[in-house]
Amino acid sequence: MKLITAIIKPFKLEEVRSALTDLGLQGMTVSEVKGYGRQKGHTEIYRGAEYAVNFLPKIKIEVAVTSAEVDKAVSAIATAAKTGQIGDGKIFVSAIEHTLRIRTGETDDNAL
Amino acid sequence: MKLITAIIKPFKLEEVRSALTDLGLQGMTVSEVKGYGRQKGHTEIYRGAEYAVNFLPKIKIEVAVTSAEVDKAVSAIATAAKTGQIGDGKIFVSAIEHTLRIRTGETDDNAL
Amino acid sequence: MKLITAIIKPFKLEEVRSALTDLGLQGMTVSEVKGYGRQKGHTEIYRGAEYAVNFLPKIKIEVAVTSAEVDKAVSAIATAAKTGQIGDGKIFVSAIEHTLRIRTGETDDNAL
Amino acid sequence: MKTCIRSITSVAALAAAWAMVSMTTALPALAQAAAAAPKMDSGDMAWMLTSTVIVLMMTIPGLALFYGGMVRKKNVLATVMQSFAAACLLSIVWMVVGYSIAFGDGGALNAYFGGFGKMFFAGMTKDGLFAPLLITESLFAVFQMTFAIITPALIAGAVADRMKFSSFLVFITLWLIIVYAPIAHWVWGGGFLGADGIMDFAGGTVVHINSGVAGLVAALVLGRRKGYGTENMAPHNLVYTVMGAAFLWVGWFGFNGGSAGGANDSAAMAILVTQICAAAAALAWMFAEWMTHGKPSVLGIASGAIAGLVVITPAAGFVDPKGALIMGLIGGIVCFIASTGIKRALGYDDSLDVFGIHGVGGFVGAILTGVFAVSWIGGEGKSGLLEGNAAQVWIQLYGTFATIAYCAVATFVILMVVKLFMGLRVDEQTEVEGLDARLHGETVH
Amino acid sequence: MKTCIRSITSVAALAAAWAMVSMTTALPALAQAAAAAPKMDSGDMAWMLTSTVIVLMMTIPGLALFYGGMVRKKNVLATVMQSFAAACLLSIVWMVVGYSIAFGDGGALNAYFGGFGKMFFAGMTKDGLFAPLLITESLFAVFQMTFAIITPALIAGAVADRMKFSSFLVFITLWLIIVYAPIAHWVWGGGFLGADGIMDFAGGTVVHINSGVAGLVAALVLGRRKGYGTENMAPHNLVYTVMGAAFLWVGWFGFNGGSAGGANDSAAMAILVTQICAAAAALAWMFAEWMTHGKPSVLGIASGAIAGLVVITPAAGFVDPKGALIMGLIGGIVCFIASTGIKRALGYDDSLDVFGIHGVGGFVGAILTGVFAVSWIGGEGKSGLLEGNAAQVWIQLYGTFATIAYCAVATFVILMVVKLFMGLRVDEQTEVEGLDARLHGETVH
Amino acid sequence: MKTCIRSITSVAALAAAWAMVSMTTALPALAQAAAAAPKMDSGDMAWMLTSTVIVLMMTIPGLALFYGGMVRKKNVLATVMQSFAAACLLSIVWMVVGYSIAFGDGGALNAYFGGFGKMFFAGMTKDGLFAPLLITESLFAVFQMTFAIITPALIAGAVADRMKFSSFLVFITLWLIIVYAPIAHWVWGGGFLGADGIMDFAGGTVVHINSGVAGLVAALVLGRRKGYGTENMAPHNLVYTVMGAAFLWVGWFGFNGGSAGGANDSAAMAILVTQICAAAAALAWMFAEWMTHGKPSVLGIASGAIAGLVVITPAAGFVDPKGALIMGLIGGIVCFIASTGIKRALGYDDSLDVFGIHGVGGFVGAILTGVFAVSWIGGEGKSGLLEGNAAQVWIQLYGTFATIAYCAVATFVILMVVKLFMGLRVDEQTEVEGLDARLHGETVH
Ligand SMILES: Nc1ncnc2c1ncn2[C@@H]1O[C@H](COP(=O)(O)OP(=O)(O)O)[C@@H](O)[C@H]1O
Ligand SMILES: Nc1ncnc2c1ncn2[C@@H]1O[C@H](COP(=O)(O)OP(=O)(O)O)[C@@H](O)[C@H]1O
Ligand SMILES: Nc1ncnc2c1ncn2[C@@H]1O[C@H](COP(=O)(O)OP(=O)(O)O)[C@@H](O)[C@H]1O
Repeated sequence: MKLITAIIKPFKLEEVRSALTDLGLQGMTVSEVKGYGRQKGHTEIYRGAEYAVNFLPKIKIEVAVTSAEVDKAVSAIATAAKTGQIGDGKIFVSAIEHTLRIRTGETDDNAL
Repeated sequence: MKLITAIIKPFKLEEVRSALTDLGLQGMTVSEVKGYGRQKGHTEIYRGAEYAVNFLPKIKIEVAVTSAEVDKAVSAIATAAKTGQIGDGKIFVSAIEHTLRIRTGETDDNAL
Repeated sequence: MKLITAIIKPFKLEEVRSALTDLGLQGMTVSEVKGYGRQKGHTEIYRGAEYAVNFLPKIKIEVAVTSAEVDKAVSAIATAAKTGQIGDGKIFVSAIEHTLRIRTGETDDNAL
Repeated sequence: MKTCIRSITSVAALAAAWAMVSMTTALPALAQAAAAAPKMDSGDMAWMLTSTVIVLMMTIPGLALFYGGMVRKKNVLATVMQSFAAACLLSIVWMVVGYSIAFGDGGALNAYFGGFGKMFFAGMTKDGLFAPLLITESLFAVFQMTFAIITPALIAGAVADRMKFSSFLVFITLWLIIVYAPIAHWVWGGGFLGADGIMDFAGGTVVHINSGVAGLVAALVLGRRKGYGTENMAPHNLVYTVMGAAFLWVGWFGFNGGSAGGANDSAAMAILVTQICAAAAALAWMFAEWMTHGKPSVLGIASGAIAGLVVITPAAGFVDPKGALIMGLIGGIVCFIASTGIKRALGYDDSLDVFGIHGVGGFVGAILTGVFAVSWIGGEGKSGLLEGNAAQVWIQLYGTFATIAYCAVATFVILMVVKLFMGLRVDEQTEVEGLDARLHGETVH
Repeated sequence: MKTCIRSITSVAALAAAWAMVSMTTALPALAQAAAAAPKMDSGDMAWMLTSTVIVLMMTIPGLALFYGGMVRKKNVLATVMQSFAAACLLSIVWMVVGYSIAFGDGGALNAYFGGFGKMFFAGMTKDGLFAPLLITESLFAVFQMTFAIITPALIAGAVADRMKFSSFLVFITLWLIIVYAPIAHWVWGGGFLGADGIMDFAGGTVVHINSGVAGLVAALVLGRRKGYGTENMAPHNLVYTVMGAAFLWVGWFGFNGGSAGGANDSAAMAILVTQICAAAAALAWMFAEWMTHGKPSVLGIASGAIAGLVVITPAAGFVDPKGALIMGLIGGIVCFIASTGIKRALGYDDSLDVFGIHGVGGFVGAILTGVFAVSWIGGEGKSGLLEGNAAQVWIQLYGTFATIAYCAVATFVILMVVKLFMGLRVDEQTEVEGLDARLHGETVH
Repeated sequence: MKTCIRSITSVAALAAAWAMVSMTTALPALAQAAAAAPKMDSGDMAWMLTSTVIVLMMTIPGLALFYGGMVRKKNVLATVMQSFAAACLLSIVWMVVGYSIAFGDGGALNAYFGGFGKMFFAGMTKDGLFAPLLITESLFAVFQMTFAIITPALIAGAVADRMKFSSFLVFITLWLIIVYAPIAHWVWGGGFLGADGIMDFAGGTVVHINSGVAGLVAALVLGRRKGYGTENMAPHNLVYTVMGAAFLWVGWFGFNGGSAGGANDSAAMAILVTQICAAAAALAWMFAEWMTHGKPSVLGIASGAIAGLVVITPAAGFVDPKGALIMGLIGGIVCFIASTGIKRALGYDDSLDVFGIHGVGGFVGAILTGVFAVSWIGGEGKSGLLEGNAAQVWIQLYGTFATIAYCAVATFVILMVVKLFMGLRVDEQTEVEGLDARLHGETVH
């Protein structure tokens, strides 16, 4: 099994979610993060003192999938999340050794 | 060393924490996430416009443990987090290659 | 490629970021988390009811780097984040099998 | 002068009497005072000072919070900024020219327009009264200023999340001068609608129909928000909205009660019927929603309360508590339908329902005033349909349509001119990222 | 009539005099006015209009925020909704029947009950005064309406996080009719407690003991919150709570000051002692907590201020500033102990301490009024223990116990009836997930 | 007595007249009343009761929110706590001794100090008037109490994020007694500055210069916040700040309007010019920022409004609307420059710009009062430079410098004494982790 971690632009979440649902992937976990990268942040001014807001709001999606599904899932995310403009984000794939569904005790591929 | 990542229902956090403490595990990192899965969300209504809230609040727990402790820890979490109802969440185990405790510079198993 | 996950004290974020930038690392993802460990939390009292706040605010930094850069990056973070006092946090390194830059479609080392 | 006197005797609401210099019968208590040289009444002054305070509180923080809580988090500061900036800018515009147009003497054109004679409060003395009221002109001018602030500020709700701040400032300035001030003159300042006998105690037409129609026009001209209907645009913090509704509500006692012009029995009855109508409409909306959508929402009950306050505004000095109760129930349900079903059916994006609540509620209130007015409250001749005076309904209809027509056309023209010179809408990037960061350089952390 | 007059001469607080038709000695200033046909006083009208505004502000947004800030985030909207809906619903209930029971003439049963003669404000004229006050009956009725709103709304704090919204609405409706209105009649409306000489200037028994006892009963009937004592139920945003406390505080000037019935010396002294007592109690609570728990908390000082305001409520027209200072110090410490130690020891879950603050504070205030009342403030015969009138303490005790007994029994019966027909408590799932999403379909984002 | 009378005839502002026992010419209306035994005026009472309510609202919740929204999230509760605790503590200090020093009769030392004769409100009767005003002394004392609360509370903004709570309490207690009360006496209580003819209607020197200078001294003594200039210290929630600014604004109508001492033409004109000046300054700041930094910020416009309110404070009873407009424009720009460029250039860390807004604004207002005062507003002899009375500017300068000098020295000494006994600043750990958790044991969740 693999864990796909995607950092995307916040307003792309709905599109990515439905792209994954279309593939039959039923689960994912989402968190609000801040990203730092090539895309530059904006400046906030308070009574003349300027603060650079370097970190931009991003969404992190974590999806655990079977090894067979990885490629499809990655390209579905990549397509849905793409705007072609700087700051679109990254996808990382890493290995999961073991998975468990808490409710049922099912493990590994069955637990996804 | 292994990293255990558990997605659980928010109100189970205390129970999971004490189950891990009982095993002698001293550390963990917790974040608020939103989960999408078999469990369905609710609907919010604003002046007649309905919005489906697909993502439900969940808690993500990350615990790094030695390879020897993995099984005990996973089953402790699973037991504590279980309600038997849909949406209980998942546990993922993956490998950590290297660990460092910032304060002391200790590494690997000593750093946990 | 490796994923470096560092849990640090919140007010160290700026220092860690500039240490990484100095190494030429252009990207990272940051989230607000709560940590539980040796460092003890404080107690909040509300009309006589005491609640132990066991979880302390921490920052989680995730940086994907090439295998060659890992050691430099880890020690840069460790140096920047260190106060020498309890609660400084941890660094975990794990493997990434595959990386993709959504905007361009570049993969692996080129995508970092 | 003739027009003036005709206007008084026919309108005979204190509200409509404000602009008059002398009077003979309609208001016995005041008439008495007027027999001798009228003297300032410290009790009336006290209540009108207080009313001024709380009507200003309706806009800041009331409206700022009411609207601010309903937008998405990325636009909350831009939204509260609109109310706050309106309060600042329109105070000055009112001083410069608005007051003059509304309450000045327009000479030959007085039926339509108060002229420029009172620009910069020209002619105001320190202790001169605003006859026949027993309060000073300075107090009358600042009390009315708070009305001139909230009316244009209300429009912001219709264009939330997408209008340029600079264009908004220019728009409300022109709108106050070209739309609000003349219509205030028509109804309260000695103009033709007052003369024709329209009953509008505290601004059903002048304030609510006016801002509601302008909001609708603006929403149509600007177009829908990006993502409208697909993206989640749920209010980010309804606690703010409830707070805002509360300040609007308590401030409305100054709005309606202060429109009696003093601390008299008319003011007291006005706040009693205001309370009843607001409460009834809030419950009506809540139960209507509960039955149709299964849950009573916080936003619903708050919206209903505001709807009720709008409905009672023209009627506050003319109806009794039972009339107010019925008006509230009707108004709550009608505004609920307008702001939910009808809006969705028609597909326009009046973001925070300025039209559905203020436009529709103002219209319902204006007509029902013509139905429920009773002479033991409003004074002799102030009867509605239920007391057999069917003509009043027609006068109310005629007055509201005059307002709607003029307001719609003028608002449209103003918007087009602003669009031509500076554009109305923020760029897409700003809309996506949020107005707070991009227009004002600030965010809520 | 006889009862009425006896009540006045013995009570001689304006508060207690409200229901009276005429009077002879106790209140020189008013008596004078009453000699001729009494005329409306615009200054009194102005202050009572203002008081009405700010007492309403105590509930919305005051109480809504005070309570809303103390619950967990998942229940904040449901909590503010309770206050807002109470304001709407109880306004109508007051109009329909509450006012009549409280301030009507109950004929043979007048000692206990005001009858149904004033339902829907029957008999109210536009300019009729509420003698011996110099304000109109319409104003008196809406001022008292704001009291009838906040009292039941206060109970919500005891059952926060777990009561069904529908059941809450039914409960407060019945409670207003069956508990609040009769007790208001007993004390202020010509009933037996007023006649027996109880001193309750602005509602120590009627409002605070009453809501506090009802809260305790309700908390016991509903049972503890799931997770009480084990889960973290820390207030999610005490900024709201401080705001709420502030609006309660400033609004209380209308509550106590308005209970003087006009803009007179009694009103002025009432707000002075109100300020002193609130401040003293806040400091007392803060320092008590600082010494016992090591830190002065925001929740503590805010709670102490409210406790002080409760304590001074019955006394505001009877004690002098020094008395108020001592009452505040005592009240702050007693309520601190009641809301922390005692509550924990007894184990009931009065979520937001309605009993510990309003019940206990109201009781302390009622008794201490009998101790610290001085005749140079309250008028001849209005003396307390310190001026040698020990009997007053007994009258106060007797009055409070009558209130406690009736309130506790009636509240219990009402709750049981509601429970039978529709249940009182939300299901477990709702309690865990939060009332906002499940009851109202909304959350704070 | 002689000093007193001299003070009246030369100052002749009601504000300055408050402390006087009788008077002859300067105030015709009041003089008339004084001819017979003056009687309480219910309208004046009503307005002063209301003013008291809304001036208290300026501190809680106004100032609490204004400051609370500007700090980082970890310090928000500690910040609102400072305002709330100040309201509690200073009420008591005012009763014990502050009022006596400010408005008592200091005998031989009366030019500088009111003595201890009125401690604990000694000598106050229930219905005794505070001649020549037509309100009771109890009302005057509680109205002034609200001024004595907000002035020290303002200082908290300069030391936000780093002062110990215990030291803050001790500091403001001493400061009220040693700095505020005497200076209030100098200007309003029969002291030498009033006698010398300074015009300070509602507290330009007494309140704003005073708190602003004290804030600067305190900021310098405490030193900068850890991380100042490097860490992000952006305001965490400007919605709170806008709300706070709104309550400060509406409450200011009581501050300036109430300083007329009654519901008279002077009060009405005062709130009109207050509104104009606040609005003008807000716009001036906003446009200045827009032009220099490219974006109009929410914090900017709110700050500008407060600056305008400060500027008009000394002038409110002396200038006309046009003067107010110009004063606002000047004040807004000067305070903008002071709070941005100058502060940064000098490098002190006055966290929330108490000096830049209240100190500088108060100074600008005091001087411009001497320029723009016109006798048709303030009464005979109350002329400024533009009416040819250049001397007034010198009197204003002299008065402000006397205040600045005394305030700076006395504040410094008090701080040093407090530092010696208990320290002023929290430890580093507390500053890093946040004051909320470490000082008060609570956080916003
Ligand atoms: N090396 C990295 N490790 C972790 N996250 C990264 C890394 N590089 C970029 N990111 C994340 O991806 C987001 C987008 O990256 P950025 O360089 O701004 O644009 P692009 O994806 O178009 O190259 C960043 O905001 C950050 O959250
Ligand atoms: N494939 C997945 N990858 C990542 N997270 C998942 C995945 N499937 C489920 N989750 C997480 O687990 C939570 C619970 O899953 P769900 O399918 O609702 O119920 P259950 O755990 O009972 O099967 C989800 O809300 C989501 O956060
Ligand atoms: N085993 C672990 N797994 C995951 N996170 C951990 C673990 N141990 C510690 N942490 C994280 O590191 C933080 C610091 O750890 P702590 O034990 O308090 O101090 P130190 O790093 O000085 O040993 C914790 O708050 C927690 O977020």
